[in-house]
Amino acid sequence: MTRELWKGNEAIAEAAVRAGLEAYFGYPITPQTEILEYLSKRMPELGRTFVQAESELGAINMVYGAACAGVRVMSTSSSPGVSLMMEGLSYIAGTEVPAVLVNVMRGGPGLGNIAPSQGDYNQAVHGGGHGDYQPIVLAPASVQEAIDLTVLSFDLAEQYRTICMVILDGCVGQMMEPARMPEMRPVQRANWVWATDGRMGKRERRILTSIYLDPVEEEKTNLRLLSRWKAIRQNEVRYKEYFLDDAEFVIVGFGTAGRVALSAVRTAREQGIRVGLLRPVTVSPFPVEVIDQLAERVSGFLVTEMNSGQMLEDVRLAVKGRAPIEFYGRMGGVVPLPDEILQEIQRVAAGPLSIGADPRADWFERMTAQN
Amino acid sequence: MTRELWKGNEAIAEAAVRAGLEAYFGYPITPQTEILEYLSKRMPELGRTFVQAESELGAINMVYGAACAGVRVMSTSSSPGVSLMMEGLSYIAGTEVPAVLVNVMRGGPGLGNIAPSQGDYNQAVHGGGHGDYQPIVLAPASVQEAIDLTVLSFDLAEQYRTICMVILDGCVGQMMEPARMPEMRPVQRANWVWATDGRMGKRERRILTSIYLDPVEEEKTNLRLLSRWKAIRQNEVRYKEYFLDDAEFVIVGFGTAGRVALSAVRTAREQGIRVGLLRPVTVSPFPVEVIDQLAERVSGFLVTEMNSGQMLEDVRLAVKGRAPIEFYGRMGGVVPLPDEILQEIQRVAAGPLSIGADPRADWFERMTAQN
Amino acid sequence: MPAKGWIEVSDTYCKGCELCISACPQDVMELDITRLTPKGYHPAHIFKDGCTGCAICGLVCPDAAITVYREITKAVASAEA
Amino acid sequence: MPAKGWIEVSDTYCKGCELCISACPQDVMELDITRLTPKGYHPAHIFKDGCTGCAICGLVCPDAAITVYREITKAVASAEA
Amino acid sequence: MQKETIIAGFGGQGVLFGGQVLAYAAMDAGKEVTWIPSYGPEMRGGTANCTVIIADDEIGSPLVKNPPLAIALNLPSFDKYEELLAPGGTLIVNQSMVDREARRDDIRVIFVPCNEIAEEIGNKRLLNMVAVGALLTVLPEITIKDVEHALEGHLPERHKHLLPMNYEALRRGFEAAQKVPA
Amino acid sequence: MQKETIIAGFGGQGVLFGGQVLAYAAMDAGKEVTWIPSYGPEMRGGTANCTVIIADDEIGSPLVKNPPLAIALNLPSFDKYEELLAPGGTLIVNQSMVDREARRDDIRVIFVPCNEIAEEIGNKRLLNMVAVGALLTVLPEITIKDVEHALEGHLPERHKHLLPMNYEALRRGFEAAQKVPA
Amino acid sequence: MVTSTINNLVFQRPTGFTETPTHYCPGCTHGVAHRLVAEVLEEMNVIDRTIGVAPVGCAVFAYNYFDTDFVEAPHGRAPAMATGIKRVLPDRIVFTYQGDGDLASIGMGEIVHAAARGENLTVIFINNANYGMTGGQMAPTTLPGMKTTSSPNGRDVETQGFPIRMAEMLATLDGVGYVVRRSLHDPKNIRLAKKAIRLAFETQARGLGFSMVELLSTCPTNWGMTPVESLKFVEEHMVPAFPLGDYKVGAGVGQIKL
Amino acid sequence: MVTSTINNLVFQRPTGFTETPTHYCPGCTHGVAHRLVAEVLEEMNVIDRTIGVAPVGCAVFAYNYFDTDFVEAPHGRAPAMATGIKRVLPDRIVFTYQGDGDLASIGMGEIVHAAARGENLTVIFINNANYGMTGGQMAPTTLPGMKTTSSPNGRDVETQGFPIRMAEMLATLDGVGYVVRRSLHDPKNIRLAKKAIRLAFETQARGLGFSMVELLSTCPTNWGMTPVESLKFVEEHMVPAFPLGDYKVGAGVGQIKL
Ligand SMILES: Cc1ncc(C[n+]2csc(CCOP(=O)(O)OP(=O)(O)O)c2C)c(N)n1
Ligand SMILES: Cc1ncc(C[n+]2csc(CCOP(=O)(O)OP(=O)(O)O)c2C)c(N)n1
Ligand code: SF4
Ligand code: SF4
Ligand code: SF4
Ligand code: SF4
Ligand code: SF4
Ligand code: SF4
Ligand SMILES: [Mg+2]
Ligand SMILES: [Mg+2]
Repeated sequence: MTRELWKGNEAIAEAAVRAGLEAYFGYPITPQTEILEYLSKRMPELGRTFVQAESELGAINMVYGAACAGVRVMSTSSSPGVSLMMEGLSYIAGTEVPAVLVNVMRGGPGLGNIAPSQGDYNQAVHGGGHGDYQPIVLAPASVQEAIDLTVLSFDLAEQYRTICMVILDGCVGQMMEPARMPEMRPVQRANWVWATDGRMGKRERRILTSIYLDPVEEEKTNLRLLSRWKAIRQNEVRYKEYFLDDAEFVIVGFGTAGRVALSAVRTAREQGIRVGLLRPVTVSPFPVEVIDQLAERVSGFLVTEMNSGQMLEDVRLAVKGRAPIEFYGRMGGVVPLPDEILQEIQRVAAGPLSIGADPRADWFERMTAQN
Repeated sequence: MTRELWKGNEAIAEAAVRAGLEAYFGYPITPQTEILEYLSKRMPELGRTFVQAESELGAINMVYGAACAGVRVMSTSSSPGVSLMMEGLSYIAGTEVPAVLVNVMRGGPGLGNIAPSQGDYNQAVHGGGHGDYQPIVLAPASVQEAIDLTVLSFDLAEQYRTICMVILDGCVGQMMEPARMPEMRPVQRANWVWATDGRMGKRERRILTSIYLDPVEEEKTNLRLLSRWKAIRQNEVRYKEYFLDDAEFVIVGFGTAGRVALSAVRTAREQGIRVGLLRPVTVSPFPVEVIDQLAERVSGFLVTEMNSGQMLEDVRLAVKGRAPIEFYGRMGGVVPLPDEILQEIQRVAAGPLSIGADPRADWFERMTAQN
Repeated sequence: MPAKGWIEVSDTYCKGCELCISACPQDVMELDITRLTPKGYHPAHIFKDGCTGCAICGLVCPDAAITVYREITKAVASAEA
Repeated sequence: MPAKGWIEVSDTYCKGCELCISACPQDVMELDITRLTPKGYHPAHIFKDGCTGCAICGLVCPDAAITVYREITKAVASAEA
Repeated sequence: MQKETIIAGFGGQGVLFGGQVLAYAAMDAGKEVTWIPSYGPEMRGGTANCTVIIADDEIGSPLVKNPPLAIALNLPSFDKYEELLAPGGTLIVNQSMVDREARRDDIRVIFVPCNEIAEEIGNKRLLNMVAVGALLTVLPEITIKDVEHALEGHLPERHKHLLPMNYEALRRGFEAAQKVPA
Repeated sequence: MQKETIIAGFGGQGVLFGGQVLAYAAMDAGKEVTWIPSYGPEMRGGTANCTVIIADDEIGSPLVKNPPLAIALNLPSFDKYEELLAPGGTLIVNQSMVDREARRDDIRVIFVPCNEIAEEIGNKRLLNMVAVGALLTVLPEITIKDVEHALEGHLPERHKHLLPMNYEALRRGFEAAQKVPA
Repeated sequence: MVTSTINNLVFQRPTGFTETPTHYCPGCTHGVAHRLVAEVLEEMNVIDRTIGVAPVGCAVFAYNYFDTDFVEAPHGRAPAMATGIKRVLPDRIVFTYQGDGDLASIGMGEIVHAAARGENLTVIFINNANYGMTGGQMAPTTLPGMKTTSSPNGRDVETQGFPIRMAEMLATLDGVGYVVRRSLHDPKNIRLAKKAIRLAFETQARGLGFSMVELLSTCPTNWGMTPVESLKFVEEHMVPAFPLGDYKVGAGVGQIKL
Repeated sequence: MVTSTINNLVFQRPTGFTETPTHYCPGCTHGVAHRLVAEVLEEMNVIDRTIGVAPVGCAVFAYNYFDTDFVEAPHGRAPAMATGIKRVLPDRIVFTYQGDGDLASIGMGEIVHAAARGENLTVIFINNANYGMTGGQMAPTTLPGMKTTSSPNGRDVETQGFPIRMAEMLATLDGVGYVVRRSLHDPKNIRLAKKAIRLAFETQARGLGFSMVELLSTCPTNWGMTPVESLKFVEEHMVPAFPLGDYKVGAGVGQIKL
């Protein structure tokens, strides 16, 4: 396929269509609305299902229903709308049906603004819904990655009967880049052994539910979810690395924060600073092993996010106090620029760094001092 | 005040009334409903506001409104209902108004069951709503503590203009214990400088909102929230310790899991095992310092929860790889019994323990082996 | 001469709620206090003649515990007609 | 003889939407294409006599940009009455 | 001192209130106490049970696997708790509802015809008090007086007239249990 | 090679499309490219801008603080980007909309009367293409031919008849810029 | 003259049911509603292609009783879930079974919009004037003055609002093909209820839009009455507050001959 | 005879407004609705004790324009927030200002229940047949066949449902004191709209229950019309689909003399 110039949001919509999306349910919200608008035209053209739901609550439960019917289904939204889906997501997880949800994150909390943000990392990765469950969470940093990960999200969701979220910020959603679309996959319904699509003379009735009155049964269900999660952790970790081989310092950042860091890393390299970049592509499962190994040899980590340090905790869990960790974040829709990250790299490279330090607290002091 | 036998749920309701609760908005859900039912009688008696909302969504936004008006307000619910409040909570956080929410957690995910659980720890502590914000989260383990922490929650919420959550499991909610109620505090409206209660000829108009279109302004708001959070971390950490002085091993558990562990610890002590118990009372802010100090001298931690290991991560963050950590959890509404914890203590005491281990993965293996 | 009918009440389903009893136009039903179902209820039963097989008991039964039969008599031509 | 009136249009508020113009029963309004408001709009104004001060322009203005005055003439007793 | 008791039976047998009376008595006697019901889904009928723990110091787990003391008011409860009881423990069994002997010999089983006694007193709903009375023979920390005060203090007004009958139920249960050879 | 350009002006001046044409041209020329608009709240009117980055390798940040190249189609944009431009950079300014001289001397400022030229060509909405043409004088990586192909390939059908005018606008802008002494 | 006698089976448990006994309290008319639905599905011969959506409420376990595929929706969201299913499986029969707390309180948004969109769904709406499953709290349908565990002094319309008449409200929407209210308090009304349920499913089968049958039902346990008393209560107090009748019968539906 | 001439101020910007110019597009009748509310609050002399609740929608910044206390609600939840405020401050005047996406789509549950509870609130409901703020997507009120960014081929009632008439629907609820529909497309209707808004606030002031005025309004930007054309569109297409009129005027309200 030749390269075409795609806008992130529309690329995600078309990629989902190519991946065999059979039904879309969504509700308008900036900066995600282009996905819904694109599909409002595209899906009916193809004779597929498009419904603008009455709300995100309605949308996620329509997704839940269609997922139970065994078709490829997706919803997309942005931060406040995704918060309204937490009950539904917990039900979907508890019912063990596959579903894809895209969150084009915006500045928060509350109504906040529509600028690019990564403030929903914890909600997505550590489960904003009630109860124990872990979704797969993919974090594209470019339009091409947005396309590839959207397609992947459907396969993973079905393979593991789980929720697969794609989280990106407004930058990736609004940006245009050359990208290649995959071939159109035919819509075929896998004959899932679990789908409640009507007996149709073929089989015994099926039930899909998330209620297990007997705690022992519910615990078994939780263990079933955990065993899938174990497989996911073993098989599905994905990340991109830049200049890590000889890196003395490692920046860890996902999505836009990651690619902004790449620019800074290049300049720093020109200035002779041996810094590398690790950009998690799956933030859940989190690339623990590679960080674990890096922690053995590098002299410091710099975590950069467009939030107050959410992924930071996962990095700290992986590093286990073996190397100093520093943090730089911008919040509320502010996108860090390469110059800022470069300064941070220089600061970190200059040292001294302390393992005992609380990176978040130190960062807060710097932020409030400078303001 | 003399001791009276109180049921946890009703004790929370009465304690809130004594603390000057002016308005309650809620929706029925087991195992929390007694709180709503108790207040449906008590509040009107006192000429205060009780509204059974159309849903948890309605309830949390009524709370939001009343909080903006500057009165002491509370809602209570259980896991699925709390998930529906995530958007509202994020708005309340972003608007910087005080509100109290009680979550009597039940087995999940999804509809799950109504048995006691601690599966919503992450949702409460690490923010189930979108954007960056940290609520205060209190975790009572007894009826008396439920009373005291309910009263405290209002004071903290107002002092820091924040959300204060009280999370407990069905055990504490359904249990009867002797407890002392505080004196009835008179309902008085503090003259908050921020409350939108009408100009009433006294002042300029006020606006309460969570929208900051300019990312720089939104970032300032985030920093304001973080500075409060800093103060909260410095001033409000609370925990209870048992047999820690000479402890070689430390169990960390909150709520019912913590008090079940206490029984096991006592038996283990009788068997000569030098084990102690740390029971966080504020799970947010988390008692990092005391664990930090313990990590310097003890030879192992055992974290026990009624979930798949959520608080475990916060313990690991505090321990920073300086001591081995083991985990024992029951899920889906199963309440661990002292005997189980005792066995775990014996296992841990027998060793060997490895710092490198992944406590959650190891626990999962044991759970699935035995099942 | 009214149709003759009779019913069977399933012990598996009957919960002794008495709705059938109060609905029966012929008042021929009652709870059988001499028996307990596995679930511990006194099941309904017919305690005297007069059931017409009208099936009203079945219609009102919330637990689909009742089966109703009716005896229908009709003339047939004799063999050597 | 019709009442005489006039209006003031605020440059701060007027967005040149023309609703007042199309609503004015006397057709005495138009956009002043010779001027730009700070926001970059051509503001409305009266370009000829005939305003009756009926205030319809004000009523339809979405930006509360218009103030309307009307001249009222009434008889008074002469000084030495 | 810490003693755990489980009281179990059909929903209608006053299991939960029996436990609460015990809890009130313990509290009034200055002890620490926890009472916790088995709360299931909104299922009507079925069996109910509650755990009462009485102690001198702060109580840890409100639940136990193998209690030293238990009251079984019906057969299913007898079957269940005869198995679960801690060795050396005592099980009060409502003889009126069970038709079998004890199986374990490492525990003490006291059969008391609670229904009959209650009916003799004139109110079969008192069977739970008969059982509680019997329990007191092996729970010296709580006296009949304590329980009587508890009843006096906590029986709903509309039932106050039943106090004397309740007292008698306690006594008759106590005596019946004492008669049983240890 | 990596070059960042910011194009800024009023909403109606075709800022975003100007950037997109550049992006299409770069893509067709086999380069890596990113185009990102400043997307604000749903506020009507106001100024708009977009950042176009053209490079040989994977592009990191889609945003820059101090671009080496910029187009300012109105005064506010001139004020803003004259300040932000990287030293040694070049700023294309739509002379038709600004009434002042350049202030910095460590950057090159090229004034082009985009509106007038566009009106001469016969369609004042082409002012953005005039500016893009001018930009190409300092962006040798992209030729006028590249941009013409881009327009041919990506101009909406209903506007295809305007292609010749667009080509002319590019050329006129290019020439006008060349005339300006370096 | 010779006569012969044949024994006719005139009434039996519908084959649309599984063999599981229900968990409902004795005399609760949830059971009657279940049976009527099962009979209709059986008579229409669609058991095989029906998918039910259970609510959160006493009917949460409805999926145990019908011999059809079933899903269990979050509280109030059954119409949204049913929309998701029906849109991707338009040739299936999809119905929700919801209580008054589920449908008229927390699920108001979903039911109104499913109706407004004219989703080809059938909704069986059990109005028992309270929240049965959670122990008898006030519902939007609780009668003025009625005592519940969350209106201990009787529903005070001043502070707790007025009952919502869902059938009347939904009848204002153009997407609705068939919406009626029936009652389960006596044989005659049970027969009428069944006819309505049949018509509702026929409406769906013919693609004539959204269909709902509101059924006045009992909750002996939380009303604190015997099952027989409960039927009287429905007749004497609920029917006057929730008039039985056809609130909207779309043109196409009017033509249906059974 | 001597005559004297006085210059009378006959119309001016209401003092209920702040001095901030609105962010609305030129000719958008949101501004007219704002002005009418400000005029009424001013005439009733309640600016000082009024608390407004802004929606999420183009009116999200309403709080910048009224000289009263204001809060900003989550999308659709304004009636719940207003309930929370009014219940604890019963002597204040509390109103919500909501768009049709906010009130009739995502906020359906909250508005219906606030009305059913008879909350003493006033709701100003702006029906502009689309989601203005997010760029003109389909709203529940979008007319059949109307093109929007999420109904690019025109609203297809078969798959996208039918417009919801909120005033008619809410009129079925007993808690409602006053619910009417008016339009802002010409001077006469603007005057009628103002009278209705006044009556709605008087209903609240007298504790006569829930009051709502639905206002047919324009969205020139997303409709792709000039402001003047937009008014014509309202008159010719919206008024027929959303008939103007009084849908419920409670007994008490009928008596109010202004
Ligand atoms: C989000 C959420 N809120 C509340 C509950 C608790 N809950 C379970 S059933 C129910 C109400 C059931 O009442 P109704 O819908 O009338 O059904 P019924 O039991 O009366 O048939 C409630 C509030 C829940 N499970 N989920
Ligand atoms: C939970 C949530 N969902 C979606 C949005 C995005 N959003 C903002 S305004 C709006 C619709 C506004 O339309 P309407 O209520 O009709 O008001 P209008 O702009 O037309 O006046 C939407 C969907 C949001 N902010 N929050
Ligand atoms: S109606 Fe059914 S359940 Fe009730 S008593 Fe009769 S047979 Fe039994
Ligand atoms: S069939 Fe008719 S007559 Fe016979 S028992 Fe049933 S109700 Fe009574
Ligand atoms: S007052 Fe009347 S006549 Fe004068 S300009 Fe305005 S509308 Fe026209
Ligand atoms: S209506 Fe108002 S805003 Fe529009 S043109 Fe006239 S004065 Fe200006
Ligand atoms: S609680 Fe009420 S509604 Fe639920 S099963 Fe029992 S009687 Fe029926
Ligand atoms: S978008 Fe539409 S509704 Fe919003 S301000 Fe502009 S014209 Fe008015
Ligand atoms: Mg109900
Ligand atoms: Mg609108």
